[in-house]
Parts: sequence; C-alpha cells; structure tokens
Amino acid sequence: MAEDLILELKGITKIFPGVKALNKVHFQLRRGEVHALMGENGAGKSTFIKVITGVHAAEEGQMFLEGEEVHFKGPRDAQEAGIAAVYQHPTSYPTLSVTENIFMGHENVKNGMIQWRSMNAEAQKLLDSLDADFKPTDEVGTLTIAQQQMVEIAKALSTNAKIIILDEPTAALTANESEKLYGIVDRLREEGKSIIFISHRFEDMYRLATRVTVFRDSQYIGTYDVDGISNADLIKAMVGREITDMYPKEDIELGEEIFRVEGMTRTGYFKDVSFDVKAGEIIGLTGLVGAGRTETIESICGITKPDSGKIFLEGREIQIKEPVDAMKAGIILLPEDRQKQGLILSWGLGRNVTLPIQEELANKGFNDEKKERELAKQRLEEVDTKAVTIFQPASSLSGGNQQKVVVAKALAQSNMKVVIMDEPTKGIDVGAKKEIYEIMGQLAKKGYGIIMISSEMPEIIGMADRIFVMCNGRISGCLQRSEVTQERILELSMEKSGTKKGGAAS
Amino acid sequence: MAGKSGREISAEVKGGIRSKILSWEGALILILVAVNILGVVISPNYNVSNVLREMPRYLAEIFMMFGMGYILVLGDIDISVGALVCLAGTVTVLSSNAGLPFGLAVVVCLLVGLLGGMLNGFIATRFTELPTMIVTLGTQIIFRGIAEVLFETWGNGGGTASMTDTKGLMLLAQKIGPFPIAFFCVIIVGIIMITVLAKTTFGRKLYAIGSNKTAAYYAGIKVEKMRFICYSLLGMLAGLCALFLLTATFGSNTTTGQGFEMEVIAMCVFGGIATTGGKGNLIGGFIAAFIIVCLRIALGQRNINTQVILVIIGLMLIISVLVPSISNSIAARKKRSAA
Amino acid sequence: MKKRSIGQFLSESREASLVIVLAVLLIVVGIINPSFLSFTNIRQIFLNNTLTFLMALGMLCVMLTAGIDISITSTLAFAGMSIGLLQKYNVIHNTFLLFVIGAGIGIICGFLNGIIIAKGHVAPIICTMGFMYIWRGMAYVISNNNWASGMDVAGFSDFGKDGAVGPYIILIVAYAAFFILMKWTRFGRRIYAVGSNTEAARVSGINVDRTLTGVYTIMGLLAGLAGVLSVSIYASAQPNMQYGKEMDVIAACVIGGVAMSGGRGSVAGTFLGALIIGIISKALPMVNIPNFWQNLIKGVIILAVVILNVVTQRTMDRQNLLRREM
Amino acid sequence: MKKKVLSVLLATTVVASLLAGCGSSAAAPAADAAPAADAAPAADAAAPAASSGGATYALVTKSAGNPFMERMASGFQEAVEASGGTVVIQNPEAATPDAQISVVQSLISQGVSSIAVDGNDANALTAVLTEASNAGIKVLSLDSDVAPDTRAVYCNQAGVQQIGETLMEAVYDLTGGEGDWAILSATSQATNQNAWIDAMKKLMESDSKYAKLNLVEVAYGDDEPQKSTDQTQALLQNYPDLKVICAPTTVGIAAAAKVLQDQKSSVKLTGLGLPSEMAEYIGDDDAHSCPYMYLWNPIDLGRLAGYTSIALVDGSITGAAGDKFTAGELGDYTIEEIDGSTQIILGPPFKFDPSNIDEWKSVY
Repeated sequence: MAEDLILELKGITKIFPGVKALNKVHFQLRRGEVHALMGENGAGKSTFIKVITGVHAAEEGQMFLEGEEVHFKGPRDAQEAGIAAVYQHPTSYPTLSVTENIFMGHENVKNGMIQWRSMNAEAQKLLDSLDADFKPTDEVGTLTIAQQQMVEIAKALSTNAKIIILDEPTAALTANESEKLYGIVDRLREEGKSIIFISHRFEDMYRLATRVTVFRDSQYIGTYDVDGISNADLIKAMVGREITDMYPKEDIELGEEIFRVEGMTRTGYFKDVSFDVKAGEIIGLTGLVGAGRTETIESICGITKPDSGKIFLEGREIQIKEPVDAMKAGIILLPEDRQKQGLILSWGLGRNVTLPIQEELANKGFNDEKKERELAKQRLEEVDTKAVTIFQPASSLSGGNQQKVVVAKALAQSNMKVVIMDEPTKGIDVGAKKEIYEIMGQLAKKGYGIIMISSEMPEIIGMADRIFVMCNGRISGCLQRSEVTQERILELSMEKSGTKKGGAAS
Repeated sequence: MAGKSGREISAEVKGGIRSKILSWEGALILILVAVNILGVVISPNYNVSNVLREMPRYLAEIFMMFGMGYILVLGDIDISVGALVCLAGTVTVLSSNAGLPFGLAVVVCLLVGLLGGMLNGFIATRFTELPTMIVTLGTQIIFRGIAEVLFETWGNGGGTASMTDTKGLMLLAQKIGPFPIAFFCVIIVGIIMITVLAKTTFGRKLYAIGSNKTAAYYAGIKVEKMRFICYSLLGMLAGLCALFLLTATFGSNTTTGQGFEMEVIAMCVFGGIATTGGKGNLIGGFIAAFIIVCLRIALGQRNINTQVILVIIGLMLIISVLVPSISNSIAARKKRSAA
Repeated sequence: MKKRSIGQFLSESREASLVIVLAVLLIVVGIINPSFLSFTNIRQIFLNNTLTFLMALGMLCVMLTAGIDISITSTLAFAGMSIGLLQKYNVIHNTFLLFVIGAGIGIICGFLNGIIIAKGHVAPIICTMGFMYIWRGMAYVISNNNWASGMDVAGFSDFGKDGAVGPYIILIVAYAAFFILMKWTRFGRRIYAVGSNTEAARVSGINVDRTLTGVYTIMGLLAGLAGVLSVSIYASAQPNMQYGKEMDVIAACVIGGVAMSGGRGSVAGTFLGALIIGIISKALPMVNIPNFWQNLIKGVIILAVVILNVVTQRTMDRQNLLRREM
Repeated sequence: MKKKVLSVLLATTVVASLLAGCGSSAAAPAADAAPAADAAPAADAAAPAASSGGATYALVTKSAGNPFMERMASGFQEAVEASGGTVVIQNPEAATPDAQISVVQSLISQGVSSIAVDGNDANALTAVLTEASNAGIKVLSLDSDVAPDTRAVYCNQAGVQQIGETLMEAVYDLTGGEGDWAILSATSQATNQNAWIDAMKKLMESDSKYAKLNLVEVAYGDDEPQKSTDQTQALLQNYPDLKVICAPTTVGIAAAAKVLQDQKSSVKLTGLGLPSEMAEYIGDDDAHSCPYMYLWNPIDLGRLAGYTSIALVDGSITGAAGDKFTAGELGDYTIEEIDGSTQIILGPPFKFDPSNIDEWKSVY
C-alpha cells in the first residue's frame, strides 16, 4: 500500500489570524491517479493546496513525498520537488508573452542570459501537445479565459511535474472547453502524472476521478471511491445534510410581457439581439464564453454604450444611457464578477446593500444611517446571509454568502421589475446554489421578470422557462422549457463557431 | 420572503468614546497636544496670539487640503494645484490692476481656479486610460506656463506683479479678535467639507468610487461626473487658497504656490487618508494640517534651520504610514501565537 | 510566421509611433533652425540630459513594478553635494572613488525606499515623498550653505566637460546593460512579473519583496550616479540642484510608453521618451520662442503626446472590433 | 489594544523625532531668544545711550544653500557680535517670498529688535514688513530691495546706475566697441537683475558710444545650471557672430563660463560672479572664457547691514536721507536719497581679473 503513494499528508493544521483554516486534515495521493478534492467554499481546499505547494507553511502536521518527509519553505521548493499547481483564478501575467508565462520562475538560462529562442520553441511544443490555437509570442492579456487556463496547464507541464494540482479549472469554462480539458487530463494520467482535481462540478469528478476526498469546515471527512458513492451521499458528506430537489422550479402563471429588447447591436461584441420576458418568467441566456451574453446585458443596463437597439419596459420604450437609468427604471443587474463589480469588499455588508438606494433613504442629501441599518439588516436576513453583523466587511464572507449580499442589494431596490442575474451561482457551493435558486423561484412567483445568464447547463435547464442561446454575438435560437436538452443547446451554441478566434473582453 | 433559518444579523453600532480616542484621529490629537507643549517648552514666544498671527500664510494651504482629501479618497491625485494657485493669483492681481473692482477680482480668482480644476477634470474623465498623476503633471507645467506668459504679455513683465489697490485684500487680512478672517473661513469650509464627506450621499459615493470604481459604477454612481465635480471643487479651493495667499503677499510671482501640492498631500496622508483611495477622513487631515502648521511655527520660533524642519516633516510622514503597518503585523503575530 | 505589414507594425509598436513623433519634432525644429541638427547640438542634447536619460532607466524599473519614485532628485542632490564637499574639503579627489561613493550613497537611499515600500507596505508615492523632503533637507544641512564650485572640483569636472566622452560612455553602458538586464536576465523579467501580477509572482516563487527592494535600490544607484555626473557636468554642487526635475524623468517614461499600472514598458521606449523631453528643452530656446512661452509649450507637448497615444490606442481597438466577424 | 499600541508608538516616535530635530538645531545659529522679547522694547525706549548689548538683530537671506548669502550672513554676524548684540540668521526653505513671510512672521513673534531682509520679491513682503514695523521692529533691506515705504533704509551693494555703467563698459571693452552681445540673466522676476538690465538698455539708447553694440537677446537660465547651460548653448548656436555674453548672476555666469571654456569658444564672458565659483574660468588667454568680472564683497555688505541695524536700533539714525553713521572698520556712511528711496551704497563693484583672483578665491 505505502509504496504506491506519491504524496501523503498527515494531521495538517493551518491557522490564519483568528481562524483555523485547516484542522488536522489527511490526504493520500496514489501514483498515476486522478484524485478529486471536494467540499463547500470555505472548507479549506484552496488553503490545503497552498500548503502542498509551499505558499503557506502549516503549523502542524507532516508531509511525505514518495515516502520521504519534506518541508517546503516556499513555492520554489515545491516546484523543484515536482509539484505544480494551476490555480482557480489564472495566475498569469497579462502584459507578458505566453512563453514567459509558461517559464516564469524556471527560465532556460545560459551564462546568465535567458534563451528566448529555445524557450519559444519549447513553448510551441507544449502548446501543440495541448492543441492550443495561439502562439507563444502572444500577449496573455489578449487571450480568452480558456486559453489562459491552457497556458497555466502548459506552465505546469513545463516543470516536468510529477504531481499536478488543478484548482477549479473548469469554473470559467464552457462545456466544450471543459471537454477539451478532460482530454488533456486523461492524457496526463496516461503519461503517469498524478493529479489532484478540485471542482464544484460533479460531472468533472465522475468524468475524471477515481477517488474523492471531502473536506468540510476545515476538517477531513473522508476519502471514497468514485464508483462506490452516490451523488446524494457525496452532497451529504460535503454539506453535512441532505439536499433534495436541487432546482425548485414551480410552474406559475406567466403574466404580460414586461420587458423586451429589439435589435441590440454593439460592433465587435454582439449584433441584432432581440428577446422578451414575461412577468413571472425566468429566461435563460446561454452560449459559450465570448458569445456576447455578458456584453449584451451590460449594454442593456447602460454599462457600455450600444450602437443601436431599443429597450421596452412594460410596453413603453425607455432610454438607458447610464447604469443609473436602468436602475431607476427598475432593471436590476446582478453582475457576473461579484468581487469586482457587485461588491465593495472592504465595506461592511450593510453599506453594500444600501449603496444604490442611499439617496432614496437620505434626508436632504444626508445619509440616514439608522434607516439604512434597518433596511440592510432586514434584506440580509431575508436571503439568509450567514453573517454576524451588518458591519463586517464583505471580504470576510464566503463566495455564496457574498452572492447573497448581492441579491440583498438588488432586493433593497423597491422599484425592481426585471432582475438580470449574470452567472449567479458561479464558484459557489451546492448549499448556497440551492438557496439562490429558491430566491429566484420566489422572485418569479412575485411577478418579476428574470433573466439568468449561465454557462452551467443543468441549472439553465432546471430553472429557465425559455432559453435563448447566443453564438458569435447573435441569438442563434430560442428553446421552450419542454423541448430543451443539453444537445440542443450545444448545437445552437456551436454554430459556425469553429472559426472563432481571439477573445472578447468579458 | 423571510429567511428560513431565522438567523439574526446584528445591526448594533459598537464602540463608544473609548474606541474613538484610540483611533488614528485620537492619536493625532495627542500629537497636536504634544507639539503644542513642545512649542511652549522650546520657545518663550509660543503663545496663542503669536501662533494665530503667524498662521494665515499656512491657513491658505489648508483650504486645498480639503479638496485634495476628496481627490485622494477617490483614489486619484492632483499635483497641479500649486501651479493653479499661481495662475489664479496672477490673473487676480493682473485683472485688479487693470481696473477690475475687488469684488469681481475675487470672483475671477475663484473662477480661474474652477476652470483649471475643470480642465483637469475634463482630461481625467475623458481619457480615463491616463493616470491622473500624468494628466496633472502636464497641466501643472501648463498652468504655471500660462501665468508666466500673462506676466509678460499683460503685466509689466519680470515674472512678478503686485496688487496696486490693496484695500480689498486688507479687508480680508483683518482679524476678528485675535483670529484672522482666514481662520474662520478655514473652519467654515472645513466643517462643510468634512460633513459632506462623512455624512452625505455625495461623500459615500466618493468612498465607493475610491474603494471599487467598477462596483460603484455598476451600483449606478456616475463615476466620471463625480470625479469631474471633485477636480472642479479642488480647483475652486485652489482659487480660494490663492485669494488668501494674496492677503499675505499682495502679489503673485512665478514661484507662488511652488511645492504646495506635495505639502497638501502630505497633510492628507499624515491625517490618515490613503493615496490608494477609499480610506481615511478629513477630520484626520484637518488635525494633521494643524500639527504641521504648529510644528513649523514652534520650530521656526526656535530658529531651527528650515531645512531641518523639512527633514522632520519627511520623517513624520514616513513614520505615520509605517506605524499602522508595523502595529498590524505585530498584532497579527500576537493573534497567531494566541491561537 | 507571416510577416506583418508596415501599417500593422506601426500601429502595434509603441516605439514606432514614438519614432514618428520624434521625426516630426526634428523636422519642424530643423526647418526653423537648421543648426539644430548639427552634430554638436545633437551631442549636447545627450550631454545636457544625461541625468534624465540615466534616471529614466531606474524609473522604468520602478514604474514596471507599478511604483513611482519622486525622491530621486533629492537623492541626487544629497549624493552630489556629498561628493562635492569631499572635494571642497580636500578629502578625496580620485574620480573613480568619488563615483563609488556617490553610487554608494544612492544605493543606501534607494535601499531605504525599497525596504520601507516592500516590507512596510507603504504606498511608493508617500514613502518617496517623505524621503524627497529628507534627502533634500540633508543636502542643505551638510552643505552648510556652501557650494562646491568649479575650483573645488577642477580635476573631477574634466570627466563630464563638454567634449569629454565620459558621460556618453556611462549612458551607452547603462543603456546596453539595462537592455540586456530587462530582456535577457531573470531579474529583469521578474521586475516585469511583479508589476504584471504581484500575487501570481508571489505564488510562483518569486521573492516579491526582494525584487521591489532591488528595483528601488537600482533607482537609488542611478540617482546617486546622476548626482556625481551632475557635479562633473556642471562643475558645481549646490543643495538645490535639479530641484523638481523628477517630473521630467517621470514624463520621459510615460511618453516612452511605460504604464504607471506596471508590467509594461521597454528600455527602447524609455530612451525615446527621454530623447523627446531632451529635444523639447533643447529646441525651445533655439527656435526663438520667448522664454516665457517655453513652459506652456512644453506642458502642452507632453500632454498632447500622452493623449495622442490614448486616441491612437482607441482607434486601434475600434478597428480590431470592426474586423471581428459576426 | 492594537490601536492603543499604535497611538502610543506614534506619539513617541513623533516626539522623539522632534527632539532629534531640536538637538541638531545647535548647528543653526540659534540665539537664546528668551531675553529678546523683553529687551526689544527696552532698547527701543532707552535709545541712544544704551549699547547694542542685549538686542537681537535678525537677518533674512534669500534662501538656504547659497554661498553668497552665507558670506553676507557671516559679515552681518561678525559686525553685530563685535558690538555685543545677538544674531538670528534665517534662511528660508525656498527662494520664494512666501517662505520669507513665514520666517519674518516668526521673527516678529520672537520680538527681535531689527530685521534685515534680502527680498525675494519687491512687493510681496509689504504686508509682513509693515506688521514688523508696527511691532516696533526696525526693518531694513540689503542686496535685493523691498518696497521702499516698508523699510527704513536699503543697504545697496552698488548703485544700479553704477553697475549698469560698469557692465556696459566691460561689454564695450570686450567686444572692441561693436558687434553682437547677449545677456544671460537669472529668473525673469529677479528684481536686481531686471534693474541692472534696464539700466544697461537705457545706457545703450542714450550714449552714442554704444551705438554699434547690438544686444541680440536676454536669456533666462532661472539660476539653474542645466537651464543656464541650455540657454548659453542656444545663444551660441543662434548667434554665430556673438562676441560677448554678460551674465549678471552668479549661477548663470558660472554655467556660461563652463560652456564657453569647454567648447573653447571665442565668445568672451563678463558679468557678476563669485570669485570662488569663477576662479577656474578667469584668465586673459584663450583657454579661459572670462577675462574679468565684477562683484562687491558680500561680507562687507553683511557688515554694513549689521552696523546699519545697530544704528537703527540704538536710534543714532532713523533712515532719513542725510543721516550719517560709522560702520566700524568700513568707515563712515551717509544715507542718500536715490529715486525717492533711502539707500546706503557700499561702494563701487570690485573688479576681479587674473591678477587678483587667486587672492580672493578662498575668501568668498
């Protein structure tokens, strides 16, 4: 048994000021296996990875590499020992070339001089092996997220690592991009690499892993064979309770058309986009990353300026020039990137919630702090945010709870008519996901129009009444709830996309 | 749609007087007291009437400190204001000498400041790709350049001009009791600026922009409009600074306002306003400004080499930004060992 | 790889557009005053702006890490004043030794900046503003109201006198060294990495603190050298020397395409930026523009160049979007 | 807890740095200001009989870090201390009138007996100097004058007319009586320089002797070596027939001298310069760029201001035209009225040429 372990960690404890991020956790990785690491957000997975890669030093515990105890003083040590990690957010250097990103920290150096030519050639080889459609000399900042992810993988390969850690690599990828990634992982395993794979997606785990280790609340829960564990059991292990009926979609009577856009066009991003929403209806907007979904709704909400297009609310055409116009009209956006666009992380939760409406609450321009506190408390409790006080900074919450604050912020706007949610469950754990779906369902029941943008097919299929698929900046089709299947969506989103190159800013 | 778990989130405001005293502003007040004690100890002439008498020339800068505070809270910076003081002062002097009544000259002074600020604001908001430091570096050279041209083409040349009709300025330089008019003006402007930043929706928006510009924009705040307003405001305060500087100098020359921008930024930073935006408040800046002024007056009365005073201010600036970071890391270490 | 068309090359390369700006400047000035293009004059552009050229290299490094250093001319004055006084009081007259001492003082000043910024997490503009006051004040204090004059630095000033090759050699060596350093060495690329994405650099095992400290130390070294050169070129040391010139250095870098947000900028661009600043200051007196117009015109040119750059970039982005198929 | 540590730390460090600052103040010529406050009015009342002992005499220079000012201050100090007075010398932090205002304000607080000021701007100090006079402080100016009605008397190094004539004569001599010449001045607002240049221009118009001289340009080097160098080089390139540059500023003349000498130019230089700065460049042969130049003795100027201060304070003079007094070893001086302003003129500018430069270069 022992001889086939390439990596083993025993009783690892990691303490950050005020919190125990890891509490005596164990982990075993066999040579040549793909091992999934699962758990809710905040369970300690990312911290654990950083302990393995030497970014953090553990307070307690031992780590064995091929049977020998090791102590990493920094990321460099881990790299040299043959451990490479591909982090959740691509840790790339946007202003530098692909080659440089791949070889940063372990450049080919001869006589103190970096050998660009040989590095470029080597990078090209790595990219070829990954079937990449970009050049080693391209600037990474101009690549798409999926392409950047590929650079990260190439980077891990370039170190000749024996152990490769993939931290939520599929979070930002669309279905077919994920498929490509699976292929790469398969090949790596065949080449004898050992892989640790962190993901929220069960499909990733089923598709790739042979064993799965679950963490919960900074603690080790158990390691299971993927073949021998059911979905429900796994969720129970992760969440600590059972979750039934993931998508609480109720059939409700749809009302009048509440919202409609016609012929929205913004050169280079999307063209001639039209769709409509009825009161109480959940509309799904999907497609590949870069298809122009986010760009479209950003233009609808006044964040960027469209070249042409008309917007109708309750039958009347409205003019939206700035975000504030959309909000005043009752069109509320829950942006895709909650940390950058949705929240002010250094602020308390309460202030975040009342930011868009402080003027309504204010008394002659002076903030009414008492009214703000009361409203914030009420809204945050409504969405069941796990927080101690409304004054704690948003950065102290987990992803799911941050998303709830964003929702509370939207709910605080009394004139809301249409809610646009851009990737509302991206990167949040199962439990929180379900709560977001519940809120969505309740909103629909109250007669709001809801537009949900998502790359995750199960949720789109599970929640939406109608699904608009975008491809290459256009709406390529609309599917009714009754007729939708994963295959139909894929088909519509892949039309003519074979020649797609370069990235649209997301 | 109540939360199903019924979890309660506290909305109680914690901390009272104790935490206020122990805050950065509390520390600044301690330092202000310390500086004044030091003044009394080292100089027999350090008393209320002398300090108030020496103060007006420094008071002028404090007007700009408030505006700079807004700009820094936004996460921007403006290094053109010293030159703008020069330009506003110059135009005022020259137009007054050309026969403009004093009342109108005051309006012109504020207007020139406002226009200068608006130019900064216009470029900064139109070309958001440019760092504001570069924009205002350019306008800094331009403002002083315009003043130089005006001295030559409109004034009598020689890069200097003085007011011929000083009656109006004399009026402004008067004192009410021991207090110069400028002192009251600083207090009034200060109260308004502090209150607006701390208590109003306008101020809250500035903090939002400084903390996260994108999120502020998504939350419906007209970011560029707010920035434009702040630059214009700072410009107008530079005009006000120029006006009160005139009550001390009765004239303007090409060196007027040199280095003011840095002194004003130093006051803000010493007062706890971060140049990265979204942090600090003007009360701190206000106290810090008086610390620096009192310190200069006290050391000046002891005839300490003026350059040594600059060294001390530089040291204080660095120490004041280092202390929080050092005490944070000490606190973090303590906490870790406790846990 | 396909060869790119000239048009594409121009629109993609920051340096190429700078060369055009430069050419236009030279042509306009050359037409008004042909003697501007004489060899002597061009040589003097380099000599008179040696300090800007030299310090721009350090500022490039600092700005690549998304920092800024406004203490450089104070460091320059402190180092320059120190070596001036050493000669005045007949302590040291050896040119080489003086360079070493000046550079040493610069290194210490820069190191202090670096260590406080890296370890104390102090905003670079604030830290260097503090030292701006401190070193300038110290230059005054040590000078005790004296200058080191032409007589005091007699032998030493031969190194930088008009016609001597010393300053040019220093410039050529410095630019060659930095060209190699920034492009071909690990340390150079690490500077880019830290500025491009500090967090990523930390994760991939780059010692960010050490890189930052190194960068400010290099800046200090160059400022110290510039102080020594300044004494040599102008044959005098005064505590107020080069007051306010740090803004010229920053402007040179920005014109040369160095991004203040870090991670982007090149030695070639810096060179061109410094050259444009040098040409402006050299050309304005020569095209018979009255003295009192010179600052206004200089400011307008600087602002115009940076705004022009933004406008070009926008047009390029727009064109790229139009090209995208839908 | 954390914040408490912070406050205490901060307060301690600030106080510590202040004390450090005070410690170093020993270097500055700080006087014991304590008795001054009481002594000043007393000395005022007991005017003529009282010796100058106990009174405090202040000198405000143009800026720190300037050897000319340093020599002037040493002369002032010498004169005052010789007669038992206390000296306060203040160098403003920058060469601006604003900085001088702060310094004068501080001196008023200290209740000094007299303030001698070297104005950075003719009119900007009006208000503060009036305030000083109202507080019973005797005000005089030296080197660069301030507004005449704000001070009792101006210690002038040499009459404007005199300097103008001397420099014009030098230009005439070096050009050989005809040809192009240029002026390299300090900043465009420098009071002295502008007055001298005006005087030279008037002379050229009024005296037919100078009819063949052609003043091509007045360039400004802003008293910065780099800009002065650029300006000098531009003059050489723009005016190939240039024969002489006249630089009535100590920074400008040194920068110009270096440019001319380095380039081995045939253009000759004259003007006003410090011997210590210019020793390298003064010589009759082609290897040197400056055949001769002028200046007055800054130490003597300081002394004169010192004696004048004492005389003003002890009441032996009031600053009215015709007042006479003895300025120690400098001899007897009379206050003259020139162009409606009361002045004491030190004497004609002194000529420095190869024969005497070695003797003077170590003095100032």
